[in-house]
Amino acid sequence: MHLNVQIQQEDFDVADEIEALTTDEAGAVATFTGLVRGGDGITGLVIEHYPGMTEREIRHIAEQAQARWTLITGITIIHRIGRLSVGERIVLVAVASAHRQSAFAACEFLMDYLKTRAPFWKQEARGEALSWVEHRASDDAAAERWRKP
Amino acid sequence: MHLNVQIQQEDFDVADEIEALTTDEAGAVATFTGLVRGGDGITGLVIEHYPGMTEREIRHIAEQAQARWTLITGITIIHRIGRLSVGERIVLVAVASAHRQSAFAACEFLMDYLKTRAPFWKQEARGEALSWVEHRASDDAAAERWRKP
Amino acid sequence: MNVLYFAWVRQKVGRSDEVIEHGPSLRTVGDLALLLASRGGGYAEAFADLRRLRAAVNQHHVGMDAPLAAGDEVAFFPPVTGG
Amino acid sequence: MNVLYFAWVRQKVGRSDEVIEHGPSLRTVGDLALLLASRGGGYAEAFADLRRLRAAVNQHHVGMDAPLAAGDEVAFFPPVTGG
Repeated sequence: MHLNVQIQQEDFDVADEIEALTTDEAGAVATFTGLVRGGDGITGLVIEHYPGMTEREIRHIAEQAQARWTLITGITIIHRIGRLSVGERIVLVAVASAHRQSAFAACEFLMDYLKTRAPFWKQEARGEALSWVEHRASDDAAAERWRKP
Repeated sequence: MHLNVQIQQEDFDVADEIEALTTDEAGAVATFTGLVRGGDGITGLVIEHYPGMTEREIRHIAEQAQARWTLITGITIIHRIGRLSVGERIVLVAVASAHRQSAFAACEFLMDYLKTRAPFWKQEARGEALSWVEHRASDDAAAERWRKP
Repeated sequence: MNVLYFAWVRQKVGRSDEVIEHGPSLRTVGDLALLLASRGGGYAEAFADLRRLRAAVNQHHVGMDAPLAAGDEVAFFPPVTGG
Repeated sequence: MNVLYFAWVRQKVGRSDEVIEHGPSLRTVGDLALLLASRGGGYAEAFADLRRLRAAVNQHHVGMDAPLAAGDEVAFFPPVTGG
């Protein structure tokens, strides 16, 4: 299986990533793009991570997805770090599969686990003021439902 | 809400479509891209549709999604028609929303309904030979689960 | 009424559309399907098993028991296979 | 052991990493956290409530009861907020 994990400051192009991911066996590609959302005075985000552990955790999560949905032919996960403005892309999860159900399910699974396992931390910027984003219990609940048989 | 429905022969660019769809209120974009899958001697597809009814049905499906997931800020649905080769894009469903759960759910809902309600018909091409694709009962079952309360 | 055919229904009847006059014997979509089947040839083949067919009236999915009126646009086609 | 701090833990302790010698009193991650809390100042603040903290040993998520050994890479951080 094609697996591409990248932690980077640079932006990415979703179309290019889908292109790189797909083969003739892929009938379906599901993607998720996370964006810096405005509102509440927010002007941007600052994201830090734990180099080394981040890549390791994400690869581990991707291997779990592959074991669970064997029709998957490729996974790309890109997470940006550093300072991002409102409207900028933060994260991309793209899953190619033979059929759509597994592409959707794995994409959602990967996002839920990324939110609860991958060592990233966000600060919200309101002009010069920075404040740490609190972990959301709803994200734990979202990840937890994949444990059910 | 931004709603863009297109039936066309021409290809599309997923990154451009996501760009056009997103606003500062969107924190999440889920997309589904359907591709012509190879294997079993297949060299391509020929897709026909019912002009007028197709657009009407797709708009109706999109309105249902919007009523169901009120956090949705935009929906783009593009379906290609005519002759397509293995590896080419067939369909794009893109949903922008404030949060990821509604983006994922609506994207999957739209694909399930597109498969069972939108008047498109596919022929598989194996070189010069064409054969009609049979409707799959599993697609009906996938659409049916959204009726549950 | 304007009657449209799609996919293999179109191929079997050998045309994509035709005009059929509405009359008292054509109360429902099913009545029209039976009339078309009675023409024999490709029509009989296309309309042999109505469970394999789907219909729309004025671009809305309907069952075979849906009523017909003069001026309706009626379409017959196989179950859809898009997406 | 190499000890790493991230996010507000790093800010409160005022550094991103330091070397702490492993010894018999540091049986678990929780023992190390208590040692750090006992330093007072920003350390005491960061390690005041261990339920707010998460830890990793050698880049794997662990609980506070995870054992420590010489040469381990130990990290303390808040619950993650990526994605």
